[in-house]
Amino acid sequence: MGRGKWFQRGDHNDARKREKMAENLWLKCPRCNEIQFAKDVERNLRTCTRCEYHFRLRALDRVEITVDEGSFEEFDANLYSCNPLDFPGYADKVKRAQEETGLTDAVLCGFARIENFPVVLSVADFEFLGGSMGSVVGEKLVRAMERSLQKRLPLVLFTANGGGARMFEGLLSLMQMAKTSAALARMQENGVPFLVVLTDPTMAGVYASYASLGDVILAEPGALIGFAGRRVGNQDMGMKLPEDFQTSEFQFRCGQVDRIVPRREMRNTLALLLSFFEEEAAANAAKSA
Amino acid sequence: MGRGKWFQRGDHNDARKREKMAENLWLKCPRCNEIQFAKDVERNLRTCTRCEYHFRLRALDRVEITVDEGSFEEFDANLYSCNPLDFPGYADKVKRAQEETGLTDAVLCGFARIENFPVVLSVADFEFLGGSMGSVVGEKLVRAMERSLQKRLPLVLFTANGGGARMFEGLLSLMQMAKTSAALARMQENGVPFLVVLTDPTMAGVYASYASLGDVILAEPGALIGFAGRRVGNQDMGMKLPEDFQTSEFQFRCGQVDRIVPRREMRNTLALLLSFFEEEAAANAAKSA
Amino acid sequence: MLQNLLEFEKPIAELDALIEELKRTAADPDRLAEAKASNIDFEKEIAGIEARREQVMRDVFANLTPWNRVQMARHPQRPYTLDYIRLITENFVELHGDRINADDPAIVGGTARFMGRPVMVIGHQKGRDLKERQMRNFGSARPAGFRKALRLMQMADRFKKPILCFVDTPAAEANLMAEEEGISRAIAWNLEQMFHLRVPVVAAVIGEGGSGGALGIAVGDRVLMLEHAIYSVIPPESCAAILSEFGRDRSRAPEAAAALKITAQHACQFGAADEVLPEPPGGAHRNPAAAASLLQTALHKHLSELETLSPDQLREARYQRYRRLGQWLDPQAMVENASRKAGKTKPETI
Amino acid sequence: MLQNLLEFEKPIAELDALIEELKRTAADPDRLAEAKASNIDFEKEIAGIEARREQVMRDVFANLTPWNRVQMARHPQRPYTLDYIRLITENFVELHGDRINADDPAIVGGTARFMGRPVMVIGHQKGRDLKERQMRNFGSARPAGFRKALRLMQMADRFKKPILCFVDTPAAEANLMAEEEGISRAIAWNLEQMFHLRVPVVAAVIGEGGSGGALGIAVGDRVLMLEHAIYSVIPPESCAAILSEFGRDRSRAPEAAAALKITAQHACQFGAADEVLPEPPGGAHRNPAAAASLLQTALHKHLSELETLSPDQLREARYQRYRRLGQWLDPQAMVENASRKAGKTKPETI
Ligand SMILES: [Zn+2]
Ligand SMILES: [Zn+2]
Repeated sequence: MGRGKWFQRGDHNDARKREKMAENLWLKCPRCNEIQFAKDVERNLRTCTRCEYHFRLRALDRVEITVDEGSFEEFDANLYSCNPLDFPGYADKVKRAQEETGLTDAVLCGFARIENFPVVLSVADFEFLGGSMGSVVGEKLVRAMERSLQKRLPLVLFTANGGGARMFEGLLSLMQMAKTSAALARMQENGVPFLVVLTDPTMAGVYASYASLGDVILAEPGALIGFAGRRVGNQDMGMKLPEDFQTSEFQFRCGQVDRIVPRREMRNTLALLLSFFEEEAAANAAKSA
Repeated sequence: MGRGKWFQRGDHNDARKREKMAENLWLKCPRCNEIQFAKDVERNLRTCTRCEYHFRLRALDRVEITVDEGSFEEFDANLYSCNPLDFPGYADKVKRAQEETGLTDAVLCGFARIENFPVVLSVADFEFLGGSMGSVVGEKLVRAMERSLQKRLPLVLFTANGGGARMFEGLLSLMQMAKTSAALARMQENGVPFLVVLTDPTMAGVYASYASLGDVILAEPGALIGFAGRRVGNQDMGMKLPEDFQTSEFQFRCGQVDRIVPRREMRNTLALLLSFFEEEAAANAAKSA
Repeated sequence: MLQNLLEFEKPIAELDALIEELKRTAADPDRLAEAKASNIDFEKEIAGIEARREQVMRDVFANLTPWNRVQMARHPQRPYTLDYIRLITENFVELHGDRINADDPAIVGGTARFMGRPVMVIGHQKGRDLKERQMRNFGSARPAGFRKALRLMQMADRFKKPILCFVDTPAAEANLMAEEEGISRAIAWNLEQMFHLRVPVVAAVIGEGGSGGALGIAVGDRVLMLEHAIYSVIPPESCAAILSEFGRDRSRAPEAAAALKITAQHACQFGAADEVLPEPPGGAHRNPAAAASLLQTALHKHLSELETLSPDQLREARYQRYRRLGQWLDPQAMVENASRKAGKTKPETI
Repeated sequence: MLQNLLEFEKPIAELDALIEELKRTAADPDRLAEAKASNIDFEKEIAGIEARREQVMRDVFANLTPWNRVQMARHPQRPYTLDYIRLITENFVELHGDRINADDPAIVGGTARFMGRPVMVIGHQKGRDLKERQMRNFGSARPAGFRKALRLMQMADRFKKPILCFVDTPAAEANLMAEEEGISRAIAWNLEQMFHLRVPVVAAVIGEGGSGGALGIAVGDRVLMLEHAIYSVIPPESCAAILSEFGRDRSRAPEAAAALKITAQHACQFGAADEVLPEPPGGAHRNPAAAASLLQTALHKHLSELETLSPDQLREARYQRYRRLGQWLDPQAMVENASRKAGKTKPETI
């Protein structure tokens, strides 16, 4: 899993390597070392056919395995980063990420249905600059939240934001933490549900804002979830850390996660939860739609 | 201090012994062992002249050192316990406590002023059945809370409820925890301040209800404060306990207490806090009164 | 066959064993023929013993002492919260964690459907075997448990879903760690916050209603008690150990249990509970499905009543429900009442 | 004399030393007579050096690099939260504890009077000497600190008192214990809950505005920055250590500081802050009383403005203040805007 190395991977455009691997027929599980057909792994929702290790999912693949077929209608696809700090190298990084992922930025938002429950869906893609949150991600999330609020539809959000706040946009990225929290405060006040699924990895500014604010917080097994990576911050990480430090299981143990849900059960779990949150209005809307 | 022995003392009508001691000219400090004139201790607000050990205070003495002279107007003095469970020995205990303390039950409530701030004041007396909360205490506290709410006056409450809920009244005592919390919920909702001073001892059902619900919680130094006495409950207390277990200092360390305030500073500290909570209305009322 | 029988259940168990033996015999064609030859009518025999069993059961349960009630409430085979949730709700998704620093397995909770409506269910959970019992700390909740419960209640409140609480705990945890994590404040905070809830809350004491640990999730608009559940300010053992009346002797807990008046019937008399739900003959553990069914019916009835009230009405009624608890004498009020004579006579005590 | 001088402060300090020396000499009658005999005019000499000192100071502070700003913000002699509280409020009563399990000395708070009004004051607190620094964890708050801060804010909210926050932290604590106690959730929860507050909140970054640890108590209706305070998404050292642009080398933090645009002026440009408060010449630490005075004036001005708003207006404005933060391109909106021509031109980015 390379715990604690996620940032480096994102930074090095591991995506490129990944794509090369994807062309490959074979895949080696980093946990159990089983070498297996890449196609079999794909068919298994990108989990190891032997040990159920959860490989990362690209945003569109996540959408596909989560929502009712053909129900996803993306919105706000056309927002672009603009390098507000003139940060060295940032423009190039964005351009390369766009080319390599086919995405405009790190998050997709849209309307969708899950087991016929209408929702607003937001899915991040780690391959786009570690799924980190800059102005575009923040704005897209807030627009999604505002649509949730306006239509009183639950927001279902998959994190996968490795780097947390996107440091290339400096303070503007930090402010997205407050901005998204503001929109969530409105949802909370108006009783519109927010379901979070923490996926590998979820760190720092993202985990310390909207990702921790779900009414319900689910997590995929074995995901890296935490506040500060070992090289970020100046804390002394020399102390003895538990085996499972900064994993889904650790966060569950510490009371931060409602359930750890294997990928193959995620859709069903979400549907059960959505049946709790369903409002008469929404239910009727669903029937008449 | 006899930590953990408070209940036994209360149960044994330590009050009688205490009164005998009070007749005595000399007093020995249980902490520093200094033998001193009882009068000197009285003059020192019943704290040791050498080490500032805080002796327990009778309710009326507490009122006297806390409020502006002559400002205390007691209300609801005439409620009496009625042994609703026919609990063996309870009626006698109450009668004896009434004779020995001159009180009708374990708590005094009334209007008062502290440094000219009008308040509702509630003071418990440990000598009355360990200051424990039965129906009368619960009812008197709730009436005090309702008066606070109605007049928008801060409620200042000194605990000294050794035994927590008064077991001789069984479930009715337990229900006083909910009843007082209900009244406090109304005060909270309406922004009427509740200041608690934890005094020796504050335990169990009292600490697990209103005593923990102060907007501000002060504590006298060295008071016994905790959930379960060592002989109450079936927990294993065999483990190594910290030196200061279940003291004011322990509870402060654990984030449960805002400040530890020596007796001689209490009045001033309360006044400073009351100046924060003062409302225009109350301020005007104070001026015109 | 039931395990872990209480002493007073044994006569019943012996008859149960006899009936079973006879039925097994009757099912064997050879033995049946034999019996017929000897003119023995199995059916009649069995019916006779079953009638006797009914009688014994009635006698036993008509004469339970308060201490027997304690034993029943703590019966190791008694259905627990998760049993009831499984039997009377659908779509249960257990939710975990207090969002502070822990998940406490001594309290469980989650979203579910109950008789067609979404509800939040919360309850103490004891363990069935030794390992689970330890894991669940015997149903004694730590601060994290009370915080989780409140988090879930407030979530239900936000989304306007009613709350069902199942109460079954010997007491709140009281060790050093519980104290360090603010057990008193955690309970107190729940008590206060539950009065803010704008949705119906129905609590059912299904086993042990142990003091503040029970009350911490049991501030309900209605509080129901299963027939053999108890509700007490202090465990009878501790009461006996403390009071000179009982020689400060834990083993005199049965006397303390009687003095404390901890039965469901008493809880109703004191106004702490609203209804006693009769259990299946011999107790809930002899027929969990029937117990669940009657609990379901009662919960549905009370919820349905409460659902007709507005949030403000609910909260006002909840306040008044607790406001009037307690019994005392007020001589002055009595005098005033007497002198008013024709006036409305409002008793000071309930 | 000031201790712990920064490199670029040394020329000023040398002139300060010279001035002091000359003044001391001038105060000695013998030396003064001597000087007069040699026709040396001490007053003129001192005035000349003081003028030079002013010039050097102006030059130095006009040319501070971003890294120098970081150094200024972290200056060990800079006034801290409790200094400002002492200097600009009355009746301060520090309140402690998160009512969960700890009191975090890295965040202080309490009730006070500010310019005649009751306020809740809250701030990060660094330590002055080594012992206090350790006790206060260098101003890096743990979860209990954020929880205490929120508890006090919600208390202020309940009693309709405004809130003043002083921000001065390198970052939130990030060790194992912080993680176990839910540091991320603690910060996130504060961010969300601060948007519910119905009272004015003014935050002043007085030193280091370190990332989420700063923001966790800094969701204000107004955010002020002292001239030499900084506000950054990540410590420059960490940024340098992570990015290949800086060779993954912590020692290249000055370059990262420049790239991150962490100064007070930038914070205003980005809309994250509303006003830069010029510090006394040479920085707040050279004249804490003057720094406190200007902070007091600014806080009072902003509070007074906010006090004219209703709770709903406040919350709406607070929402909008954060809602518009961020910069991006929206080609579609640009096209639509262009085609609308005469329509109201509302830029998508601020
Ligand atoms: Zn594997
Ligand atoms: Zn002494």
